[in-house]
Amino acid sequence: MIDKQISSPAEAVRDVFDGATVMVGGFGEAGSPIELIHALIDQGSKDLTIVSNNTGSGEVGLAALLKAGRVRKFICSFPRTANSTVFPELYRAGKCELELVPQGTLAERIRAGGAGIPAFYTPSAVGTPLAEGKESREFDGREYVMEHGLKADFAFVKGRSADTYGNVVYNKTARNFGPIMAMAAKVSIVQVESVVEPGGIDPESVVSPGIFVSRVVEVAEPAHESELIAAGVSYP
Amino acid sequence: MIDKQISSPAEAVRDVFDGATVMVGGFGEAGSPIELIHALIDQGSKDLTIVSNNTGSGEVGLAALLKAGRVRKFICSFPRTANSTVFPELYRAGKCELELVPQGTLAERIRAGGAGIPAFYTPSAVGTPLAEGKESREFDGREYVMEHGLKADFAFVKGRSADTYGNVVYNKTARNFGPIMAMAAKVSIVQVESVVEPGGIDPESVVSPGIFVSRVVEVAEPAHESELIAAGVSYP
Amino acid sequence: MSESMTQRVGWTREQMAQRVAQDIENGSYVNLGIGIPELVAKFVPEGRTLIYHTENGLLGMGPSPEEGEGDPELINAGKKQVSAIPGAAYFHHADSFSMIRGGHLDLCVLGALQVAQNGDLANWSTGEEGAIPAVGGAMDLVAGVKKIYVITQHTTKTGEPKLVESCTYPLTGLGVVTRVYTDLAVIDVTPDGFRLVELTPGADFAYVQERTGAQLLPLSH
Amino acid sequence: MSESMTQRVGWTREQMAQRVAQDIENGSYVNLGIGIPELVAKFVPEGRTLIYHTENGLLGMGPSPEEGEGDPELINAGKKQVSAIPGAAYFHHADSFSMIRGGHLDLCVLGALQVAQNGDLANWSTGEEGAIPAVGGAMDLVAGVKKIYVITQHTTKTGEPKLVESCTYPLTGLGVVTRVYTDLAVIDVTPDGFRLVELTPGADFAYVQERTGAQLLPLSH
Repeated sequence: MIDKQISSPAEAVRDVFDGATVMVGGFGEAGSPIELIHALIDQGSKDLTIVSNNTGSGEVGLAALLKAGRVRKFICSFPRTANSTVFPELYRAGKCELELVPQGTLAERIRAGGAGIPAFYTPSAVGTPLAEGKESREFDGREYVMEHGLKADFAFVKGRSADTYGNVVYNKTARNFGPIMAMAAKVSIVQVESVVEPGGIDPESVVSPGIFVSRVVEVAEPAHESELIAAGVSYP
Repeated sequence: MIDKQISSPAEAVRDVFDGATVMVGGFGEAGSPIELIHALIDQGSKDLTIVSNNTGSGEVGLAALLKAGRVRKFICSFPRTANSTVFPELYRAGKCELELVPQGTLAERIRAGGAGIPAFYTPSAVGTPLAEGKESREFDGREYVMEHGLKADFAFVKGRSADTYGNVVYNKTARNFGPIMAMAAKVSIVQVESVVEPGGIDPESVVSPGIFVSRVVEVAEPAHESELIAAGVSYP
Repeated sequence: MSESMTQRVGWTREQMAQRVAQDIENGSYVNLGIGIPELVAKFVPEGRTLIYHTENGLLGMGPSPEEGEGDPELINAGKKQVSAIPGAAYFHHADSFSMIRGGHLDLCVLGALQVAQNGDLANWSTGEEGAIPAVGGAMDLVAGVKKIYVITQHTTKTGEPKLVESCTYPLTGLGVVTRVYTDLAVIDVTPDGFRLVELTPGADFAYVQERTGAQLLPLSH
Repeated sequence: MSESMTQRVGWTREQMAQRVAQDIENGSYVNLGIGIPELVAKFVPEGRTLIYHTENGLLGMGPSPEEGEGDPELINAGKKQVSAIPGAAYFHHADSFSMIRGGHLDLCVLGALQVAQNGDLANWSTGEEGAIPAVGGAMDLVAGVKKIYVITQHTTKTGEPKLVESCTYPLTGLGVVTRVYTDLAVIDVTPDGFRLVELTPGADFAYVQERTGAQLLPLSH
């Protein structure tokens, strides 16, 4: 008997510890696991390293976690967006460290972390400030930089549906970083709109096979960042 | 107007040239694009380098291509199977070169080739004869060997269905090397049981997005290696 | 700019986009950057089909949805709601950047802060003190896509040239740009430097050279 | 072997497999090698669910299909037709070996030619002149899976020990095996070498030591 379903977001994020590295899926609001992030705010752990493509908007989701002073370091490709003021303020005040990584390198580092690849070479960022201090090497006459795989203690991911074995499917461009973050974390927590029995998802269409997923939690009607912001919500 | 459908296997493999590197999908008979391989036998190009997990069985498919004396070198993880006599004979006679690669390293090298990664480090084969002569390096106290991305001029792949934009879905464990070989080749040729219009495949379930696929060709009732062998077929 | 108050010289943003669109072959896989590049999709000539890639996981991006028809989880790299065409495919970020890095995309059209005569591009940071650095997918796109076109105003709002001898802003990539479309001209990056390909209405060679921060080679026939 | 003609000493292949099955926790993700390891699936204790991975692209492998029910495109790593359980997933080879190399599988049970007292495994080649070398996924499995168990006859058909001080055959991996299940005993690979964990009916310590090519440490309590 295998059942990875957890009763609530609070229960699902219960064991996140101070100093943990947490990968958080999403590209802008698409795929942002807001309910898991809010549960983490309630849960209280601090000194977190967050790996996520953006730093959140308004004062909900990732921006609210930042505002609550719980993030020591952010690993990210694009830490500013239209409605983002929380991260810029913390960053300028020296209260949150930033590791800026090109988006494709970030994705590949996460995938490598999950795939047992400690390092790889990429042409991205060669000759730019983001390659400074990094080892570089020529292959076939072209220069590449060496990048390291990235792993995490936890991943927070938003899917569309999952079965109790942890197989997950996603919704449109909300898929983005979810499948690779689920691979790269020791404990992968996926919130979905519905949890079904094994057999309820076509094995040909599974995007994240259950082996990459530790816990699934049902959030039947997940909030969208833009709607919360439009409604003036500031979490908590 | 985009239409990647080609009228026949013969037409699809028309431009394979002498000395080309051809990746051929399949794990055993599952996913082996027999009709494309047979078309290549008819087509006549020689001195080929073939990248495929196995070397074929009986005297059909890859084994028939080998028997026809058209393969200079085979890059492979498991070049012997129950019914395989063609490759062993050629190999012992010094008539076909072999590069033996652990299966997971083979898969990752192909994926790297397709993903623009010139080299990566893997723990597989460390301390074994298959790591001899390869550069090795320690990360976090563990030893890894460096492996190079692998590319090809052509890939022959067997799918279940494709649309005219080249989006492909597969059948069960016949998926195996198909999607990554399609990524790694300049010209990727996919035989499928049915070609449909764009929109005929759920965009959430596409396994090989069309950008990785150059040509699709309909083979409505593909042969299975084991059935051909049972029927005593020897191609051509 | 003063020109626009008297008699307009050169192209509007739409005309720039339209000119780019003419140079894109049928069947190309194209990634369009945020801003003016997005306009290119509106001007693709009749009879050509392009497949648009957006790095956040969609091949076969279609136009913006009608008001109220959008899905907040179907967006482009600029985080605007879009649609998906029949024949589209969704995929995760590592696969998306495999398409980019692996050289599978035919063309990327990007905006620029500066383009150097050797093809260096600066388009992600002015290096300003206190600015929040943010790079997104630009460095991966310029390193991986087969052809990089830039579409940009010829000069900054304050009249500084954007086509320069060498970039002063932090680089996005080295020697990556092959062609630049501005409001004043179409210019190729060649081994010999910038070469004029096409002038816009009202702009002659001297006019464009004057607004260019590096030597401009004349039209070659 | 002579023993079997008089009174049977030790376990049958089925008993070996059954003994391995007892050590596998509920919910484990398991890859079973070709041969004796495949038998393990038949003996999983009531109440435990294991998920079987086959490296050719299936998680949730089920038993062999009924005669005539199989699909030549639904096979295991041994190229035999299998089935897929409800809750299965198919994936491509790079993803499959990401599961393996990335440490996502809990256990792999493999056969062996030789196991050394430091955990080195040789199971892919006897290094014989003229043999066709073939490795498959073994090197990836031993390098990546969390725990490697070996299930093997204690000696070769000619009575040579398979548990040895150091392997003479080409290696599959260094220091990878944690436990060995043979027809005569269960033996752990410890920092101090082979340590006896359990004896089989009719086999005492001396009997097993005699058939082992390295020092065997006694049961510790």
